[in-house]
Amino acid sequence: MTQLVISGNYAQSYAAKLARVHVVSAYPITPQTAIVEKIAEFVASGALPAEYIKVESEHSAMQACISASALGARTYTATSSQGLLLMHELLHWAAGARTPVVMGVVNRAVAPPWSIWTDHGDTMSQRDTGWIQFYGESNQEVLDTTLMAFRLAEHPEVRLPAMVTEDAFYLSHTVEPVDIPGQDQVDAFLPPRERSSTLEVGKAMRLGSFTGPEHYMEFRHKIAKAMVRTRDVFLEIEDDYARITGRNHGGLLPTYKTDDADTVLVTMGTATTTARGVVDAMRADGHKVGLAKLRTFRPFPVQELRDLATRVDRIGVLDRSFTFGAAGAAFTEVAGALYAAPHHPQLRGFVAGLGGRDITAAMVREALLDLLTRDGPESSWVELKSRTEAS
Amino acid sequence: MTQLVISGNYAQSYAAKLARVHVVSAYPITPQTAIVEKIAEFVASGALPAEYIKVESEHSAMQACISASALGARTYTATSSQGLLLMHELLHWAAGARTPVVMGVVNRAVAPPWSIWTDHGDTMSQRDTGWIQFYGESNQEVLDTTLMAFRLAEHPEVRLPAMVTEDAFYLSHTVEPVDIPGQDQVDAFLPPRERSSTLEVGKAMRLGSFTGPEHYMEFRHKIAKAMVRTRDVFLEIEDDYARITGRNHGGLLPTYKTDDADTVLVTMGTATTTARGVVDAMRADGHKVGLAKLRTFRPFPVQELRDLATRVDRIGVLDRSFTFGAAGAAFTEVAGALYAAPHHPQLRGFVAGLGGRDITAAMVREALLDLLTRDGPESSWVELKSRTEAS
Amino acid sequence: MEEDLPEAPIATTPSDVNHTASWRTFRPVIDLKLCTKCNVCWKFCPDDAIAFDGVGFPVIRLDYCKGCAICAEECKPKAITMVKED
Amino acid sequence: MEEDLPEAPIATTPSDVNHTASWRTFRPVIDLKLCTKCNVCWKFCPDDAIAFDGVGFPVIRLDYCKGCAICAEECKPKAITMVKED
Amino acid sequence: MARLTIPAQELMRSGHSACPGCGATLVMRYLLKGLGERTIVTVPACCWTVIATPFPTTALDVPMLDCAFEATGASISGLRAAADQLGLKDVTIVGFAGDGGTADIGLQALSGMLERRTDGIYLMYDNEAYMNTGVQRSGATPEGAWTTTTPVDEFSRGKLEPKKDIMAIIAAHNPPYAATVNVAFPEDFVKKVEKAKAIHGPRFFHALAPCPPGWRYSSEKTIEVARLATDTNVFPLYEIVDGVYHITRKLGVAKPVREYLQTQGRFSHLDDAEVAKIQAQVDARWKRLLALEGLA
Amino acid sequence: MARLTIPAQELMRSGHSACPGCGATLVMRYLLKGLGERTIVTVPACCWTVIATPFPTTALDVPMLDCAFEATGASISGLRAAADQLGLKDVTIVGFAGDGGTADIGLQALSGMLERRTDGIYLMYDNEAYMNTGVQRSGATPEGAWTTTTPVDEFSRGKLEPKKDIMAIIAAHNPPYAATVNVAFPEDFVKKVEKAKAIHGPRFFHALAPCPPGWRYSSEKTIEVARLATDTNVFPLYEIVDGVYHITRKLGVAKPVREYLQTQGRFSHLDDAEVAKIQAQVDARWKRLLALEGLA
Amino acid sequence: MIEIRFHGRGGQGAVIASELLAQAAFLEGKYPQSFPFFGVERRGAPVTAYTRIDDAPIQIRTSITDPDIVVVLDAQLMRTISVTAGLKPDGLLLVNSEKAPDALASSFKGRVATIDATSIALAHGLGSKATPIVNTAVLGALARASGIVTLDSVRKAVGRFVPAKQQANVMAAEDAYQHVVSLAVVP
Amino acid sequence: MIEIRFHGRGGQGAVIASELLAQAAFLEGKYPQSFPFFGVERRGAPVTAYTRIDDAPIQIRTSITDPDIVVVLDAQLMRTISVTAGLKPDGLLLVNSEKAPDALASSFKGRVATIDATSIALAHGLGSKATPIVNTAVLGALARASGIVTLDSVRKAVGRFVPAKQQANVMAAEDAYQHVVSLAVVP
Ligand SMILES: Cc1ncc(C[n+]2csc(CCOP(=O)(O)OP(=O)(O)O)c2C)c(N)n1
Ligand SMILES: Cc1ncc(C[n+]2csc(CCOP(=O)(O)OP(=O)(O)O)c2C)c(N)n1
Ligand code: SF4
Ligand code: SF4
Ligand code: SF4
Ligand code: SF4
Ligand code: SF4
Ligand code: SF4
Ligand SMILES: [Mg+2]
Ligand SMILES: [Mg+2]
Repeated sequence: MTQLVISGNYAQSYAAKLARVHVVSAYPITPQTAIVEKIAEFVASGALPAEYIKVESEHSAMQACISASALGARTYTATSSQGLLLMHELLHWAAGARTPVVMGVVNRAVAPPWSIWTDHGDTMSQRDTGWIQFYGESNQEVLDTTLMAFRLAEHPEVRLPAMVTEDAFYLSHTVEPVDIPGQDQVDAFLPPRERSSTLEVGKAMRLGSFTGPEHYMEFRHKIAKAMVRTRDVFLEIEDDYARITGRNHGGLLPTYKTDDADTVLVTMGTATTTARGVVDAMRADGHKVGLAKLRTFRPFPVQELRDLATRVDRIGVLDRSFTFGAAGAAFTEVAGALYAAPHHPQLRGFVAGLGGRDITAAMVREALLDLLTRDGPESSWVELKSRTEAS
Repeated sequence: MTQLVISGNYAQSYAAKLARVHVVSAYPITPQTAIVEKIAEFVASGALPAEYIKVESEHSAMQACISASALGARTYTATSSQGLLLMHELLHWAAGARTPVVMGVVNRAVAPPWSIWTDHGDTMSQRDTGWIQFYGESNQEVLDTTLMAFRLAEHPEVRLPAMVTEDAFYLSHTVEPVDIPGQDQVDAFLPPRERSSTLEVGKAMRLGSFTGPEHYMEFRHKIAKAMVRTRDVFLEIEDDYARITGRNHGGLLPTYKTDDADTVLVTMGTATTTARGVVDAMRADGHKVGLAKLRTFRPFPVQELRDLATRVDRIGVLDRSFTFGAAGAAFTEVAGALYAAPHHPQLRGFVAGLGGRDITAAMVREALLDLLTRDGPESSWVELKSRTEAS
Repeated sequence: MEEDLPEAPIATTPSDVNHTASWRTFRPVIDLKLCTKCNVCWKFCPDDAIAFDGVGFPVIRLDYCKGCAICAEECKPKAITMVKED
Repeated sequence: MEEDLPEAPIATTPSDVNHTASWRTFRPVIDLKLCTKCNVCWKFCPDDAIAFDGVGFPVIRLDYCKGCAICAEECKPKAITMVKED
Repeated sequence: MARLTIPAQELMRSGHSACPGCGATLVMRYLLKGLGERTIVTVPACCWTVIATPFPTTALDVPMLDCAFEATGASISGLRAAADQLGLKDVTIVGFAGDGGTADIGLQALSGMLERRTDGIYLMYDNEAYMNTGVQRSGATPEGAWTTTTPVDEFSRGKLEPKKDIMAIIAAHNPPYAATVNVAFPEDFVKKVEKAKAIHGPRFFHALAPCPPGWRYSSEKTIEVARLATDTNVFPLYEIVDGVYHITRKLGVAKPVREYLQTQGRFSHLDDAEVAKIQAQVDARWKRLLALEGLA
Repeated sequence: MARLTIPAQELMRSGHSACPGCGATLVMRYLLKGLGERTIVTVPACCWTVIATPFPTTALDVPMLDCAFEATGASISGLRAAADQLGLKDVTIVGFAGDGGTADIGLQALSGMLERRTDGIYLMYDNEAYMNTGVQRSGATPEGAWTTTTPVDEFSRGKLEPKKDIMAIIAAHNPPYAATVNVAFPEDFVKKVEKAKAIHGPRFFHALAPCPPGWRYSSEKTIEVARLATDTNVFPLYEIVDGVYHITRKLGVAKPVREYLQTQGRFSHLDDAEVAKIQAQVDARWKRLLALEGLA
Repeated sequence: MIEIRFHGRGGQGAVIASELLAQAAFLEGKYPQSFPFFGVERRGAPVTAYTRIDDAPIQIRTSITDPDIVVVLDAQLMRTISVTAGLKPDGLLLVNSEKAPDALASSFKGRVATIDATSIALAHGLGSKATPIVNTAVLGALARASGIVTLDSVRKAVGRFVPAKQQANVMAAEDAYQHVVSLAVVP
Repeated sequence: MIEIRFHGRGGQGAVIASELLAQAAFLEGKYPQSFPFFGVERRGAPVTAYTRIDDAPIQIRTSITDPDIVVVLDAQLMRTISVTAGLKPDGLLLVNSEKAPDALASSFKGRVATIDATSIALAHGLGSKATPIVNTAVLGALARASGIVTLDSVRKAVGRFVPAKQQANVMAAEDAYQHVVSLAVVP
């Protein structure tokens, strides 16, 4: 293990290298470029004996990964925003073909207007594609989770693609200290991929196929079940990772100071860090506030949220994206998950930080205070000229 | 007005013709092909003096529509499944650029395995793109709604793209009687498009643009607000349509026998028709059951659902798609919408009919009975070998 | 049923379990007297529905022949005739 | 603020409201005595930062010149020199 | 038993779902005869996704990977990279796609594969329209042909625009090997495949695959129609090896194009002037091909 | 005031966001001089999306429509159809895209536009890499060039593969007009644009656009580098009118390619053998171009 | 409500037959619904299509599993496909065959009718010997055998909606209706 | 926690400076965080970068609006950009300029320091006259003027993480630290 001060992007590149990926296929897009540039360097210097397929679009990047994975290779790609959207059909494909591709995504706002800054609109709109989704809060978490993602995705009970996201600039271009596990540690944690459900040379086997109403639904149900199993498999894997590296990032819905909290803010990505500081500060003022981080959005931590809901009176959900004609996706899904819970805390949605707008401590504090003391709208946009009801 | 026995696909083609579209750009995909083949015929015979741009992919089809719309043309396209997924980036684009493209979508399952049969996975995974979404139940509704969609999309307070969907084969290839309004009626209902927010030759104006964190969020908020206004604007438009043609399909969440119902099934698309028959039959047996149809999924009829929830004890949601790692999208969103409602009926999700599996009267009846009498799982898959909890 | 399916949609049953005989309206019948064993019919059959007997004469695999009549059309000595199925 | 924005993201303000003078480290200075009015500097300026005075001599529009020095490089009679800004 | 002029081994099984008389089926059959067992085939959406038969059956005796309609070139690159990394160096990776999937929606992925010099074979079987979806025009549909999206009516006389010249596009990428093949000439077909198999880098085949329902002729005419395509110079047979053109079938005098056109219902609306125009285009293309052969 | 050799009207404004010495900026400037006011420009993701300045400003005095990175060709077709339907027949529609947006991710949409014979102009400005994202290799990056994804290290000597020949690909589509242009030759550039403007159907320009940070030379050298590209035959100037090639600048003897390469840091690692190889390739391509000119 | 299932092979016009029946019913003021089952629809491959006819708008959108009537456009299909699967015991089986109803190898115990639609079609120049287009003749026979639509409605529907050879098709339907239908109840 | 904002122009190395500062702080056992503000990052265009340094892991991920220290790599920027916006009154402004601190046209009332980093950079062969690469020299001066990191840490960070000319860069940092820094508190 060594410690380096590196960016979230490099955390991704190092993870891919440590995972000994066979095939990388990627296309450049700001702010993801440093990930693949670093991988290109690793390959050029011989540090990573992988094949880096330089494709002509993200669509092809994902197809190349799927096809390589179908034959049994460990594959990695990285993208962002428009590139991710262009992959959309293939994202569905990777899940349907049960190819455990791992992908780093830098969360960036969607055009038009063009924006290279962060928000979660790009990955949120992939929430229906069958990918496991991890949202990163720090460069360390990005690196660790990417390594775990390979093992999870390839797990025989899972066999699903997984993405690990990081907020544009707030992680992708922010350097901070990161523990890099040793190759021996990683090798112990992440064995070579098992070649199950892959093509075999010389055999009559068609992966993909064509089917009428008689089988399709069952194949979908298998994915649904695999995604359900993902939760427990991941918890096991994280334990194992902790055993080897000493680090555990707290499962699907890590919480902070929620044990005695009456009010909890649900966050994703880097806003969590800032919010943690706010929680500390507000605790100092005597407010019993806490934090729960949606580390995974797929599988959605329904059980964890329900457990949380039994203990608190008020929950705020901070969304860094918005679904037009509905509300923030995290807000809607938290509400949906808690509907069947025995206890119904007050629930409020806050939309903030779109297109790279800072989510400041003041904003988070204001949202929490609002939640604590006022009767605001069910869902509101934070820090527009004027707050407006929007759903 | 004339009456014709035609397919859902032809209902789309006739609507596009009656709307006097300027530009059609589309790419073939089963089961959408008849829509564009018919339009090709209309253009070839001179019945529709539009330009039909024969593109090399759906991605280009949508870009061509967006660009034509940006200059002020009335544009139409149609697609299905993989073609829709391939448009994903451009779907976001159309909303962000505020180009009121209208699109017919034939709902078809997503590969792999390849399937040409219906389910809602394709359009559901576009629920975050900013498009207005109508789900059709009959060929008549498809035709009428497509005409309304043009007026709604182009409405100065809306200016958003809209899709009108129809279930593969159950509508697309099913012929049934349809009233075709007269051209004069349609002209009275749907005036030529106003050229606002469009490019003007000879002027310095850039549509799309590039923006930092200072403006992006506000542009998104404008879309959010427009989508909120969509609801009322649509109700007005539907009234107007009814005035001219005598037909009103009942707004965003048409209900059937819900006034005194204690149990309501929420449906989408063609399953509604079968369910309506089941409701009649079960009423005959003395069950107070009713039906609510999610005619729009975007905007999501939150208010209508809350109103409904005040009156009933049990709500079932029939999803024809499934979000892996969560639940049926309609189920989750209904739950999310009702969380803040004062009254919380029991809520259960049923996933059925994926990949073209028939949603039979027996299945609907079974689901309703289950809801009425048993304590089943929160979310279940109907008519697999064995029902299984899946979220 | 679901339990019998593989985890991923991988098909492994050779397609010749599917008999396509019912697609056919006409059946090729070979007049061995005219046949020169030139193999042309075999070469051009899109359904791989022609095999050879022990002495090199072509044999129609009637479970698969779809009756396209290419073999009859391409057979130089006109050794193949298409006969209506009943 | 939101109210001031158009409904769609349409930009209509000509870009010359943006002054790019601060990008520059060196400034082109023209020695009119050497200048032949050949217009080459104007032709090759990527920032459209060269205009003409009443008699046809080039004038650097210093609000926009980014100091790339193409004009100086391409001026045949070497009438333009790049001078450090301070 | 007479000597077979093409390999006996069948890697394509009977029981597949092609229409009777399907040319595309023969293309697969001959291709696999040339390539042999250690082959992986990747196939995008096209008639062949259906021909290969529904789950749980498969018509090939080698692995087949379905890929997205527009991504065959990328799928080849991915398979190649994986094969190399997993120690399967001797495997031939081949993409098998229709004309729509190649010349239209998959052109970019193909171009990418050629540009990055992937060691794999791409074959486009050309039935000159989107057949799997029911005969819509593709970029490879010839000028004048009726399809469902290029109807024959007052404002339309079939497809307006000339057929996209995929071989010229491929040649522009300068691959080590590219060739046209035709189901009416199986020996030439298999020979070219065997030749290509021995070469490394990106290789391309343009295979003519007549389609009875799409071209509107009756199924027994598949070989005749295909043969006429070459013998009228509509579809010349040639190779391009490292940029050098070589015509592999040259007739003293080509037959008139009319003979080819009149075999097919899709051309039945064409009048004499239209046929003459097509003849002139075919002549011009042939002349250019001869000139290109001369360039060597 | 001396007579201007190119039109005085400026439709590109100052205050844009290009790097000092940016060649791509000159490409836009000359293009619009040739096309005039009744023009609509559509631009995918590329340096020009940034150069055109952030909201609420715009650097063009004509309408500009942003389009998706991969869809310029389709955007042109959409604008053309709308213009025709709305009675704006006299407007010129032009797509303006980078080499990555054209030769890689946008190739398919471009090919589609050419195939369906859209009446519009497509210009590819070629800075030979993905510059807006910070110098990654594109299909149009020349062999040997350093980029951030083709590093120079033990297992890598810059880009391995030859530059994609976009003009050959375009020529394969047989458009009525295609030409190469170079910012070092503005008169030739504008003349070709004016010529193209008068033609109908799909037209294409390949414009060389040197990029100081991406090619690693200092900003004042843009014109010199560009001129050398043509004068060493690395980037010949020619037109293809209805399939007929015509070289518009022929030197008695071309300068050695080394003179061009050594102006740029991206080639600084090349050894003599590598330079000689590039020289041989340039010579071969030039020879072929002469031969194509001869084909007429 | 009456539910009809058509069996044919790709190219014979089963889908069109089901649609024409719907058109004919509509002309009589009924509410029809017709749809194909889309499988691998290849020329020659087995094809199924459905029609529902009712006096009120149809409240069901599913496949037909228990038809009242089964129409077989090609008797050969009966060798490989169980065409009478689900057919109601009191239903009707109509087969295009030159044989008499009781000579058919069918285990169906209800009403069986046959019509030599192939000969009629060929007599009227519809299709080729290899692929006669028998759908309109079969429809004429169906009108007679089932009474669900009148011959007149069939005539009108065929005349208006058949894409080509309207006259010949109408005559084929009439022929089938008037002369050749043979009915029998298998004991 | 100390927050530092760097102002420079594309090509001068402001982003690298902010990262090197983070590396130096890390070598001292501190928790650093550094990030650029990405606008239109073009050569010559104004660029901003940030560094935070704390003794504990940093609990904030936002831009820096009220820095403790502002570092200006190019004094010319001060003509168009308000570099001291938000700078804490008791903060430090360090400018690359040959002028003395009190000769700077700045309205900032706190501590001001200047360093002629351009001359130092050129003396060590870093960059060209048109674009001298001044970041390492500025960093040496910052170490001295602020005391937030030691010269030794700067040396190590520069030596390890500068992509080229490590030796010259280290020497430039030392030069700036030891000889040329001039401090003054503007009254
Ligand atoms: C993205 C996408 N668009 C459209 C389709 C529908 N589609 C499937 S096959 C096909 C036609 C393929 O044509 P071609 O490649 O020429 O092969 P052919 O069917 O003619 O054999 C189409 C349009 C699809 N599967 N995916
Ligand atoms: C689908 C998609 N992928 C990637 C990007 C990121 N991107 C924006 S501009 C650009 C580079 C463009 O290169 P080129 O077309 O050569 O133009 P240049 O920047 O060199 O002027 C890239 C990769 C994007 N906007 N959209
Ligand atoms: S083609 Fe005719 S002659 Fe030749 S082997 Fe076949 S049947 Fe015999
Ligand atoms: S008729 Fe066709 S399918 Fe049958 S054997 Fe002859 S060629 Fe083969
Ligand atoms: S290039 Fe030189 S000589 Fe020519 S106009 Fe400019 S300054 Fe004068
Ligand atoms: S230095 Fe560059 S930007 Fe300035 S005037 Fe000269 S050419 Fe134009
Ligand atoms: S439609 Fe044509 S290409 Fe497709 S299977 Fe049938 S004959 Fe073959
Ligand atoms: S990176 Fe190159 S092409 Fe882009 S603006 Fe700068 S100089 Fe121009
Ligand atoms: Mg085809
Ligand atoms: Mg470029």
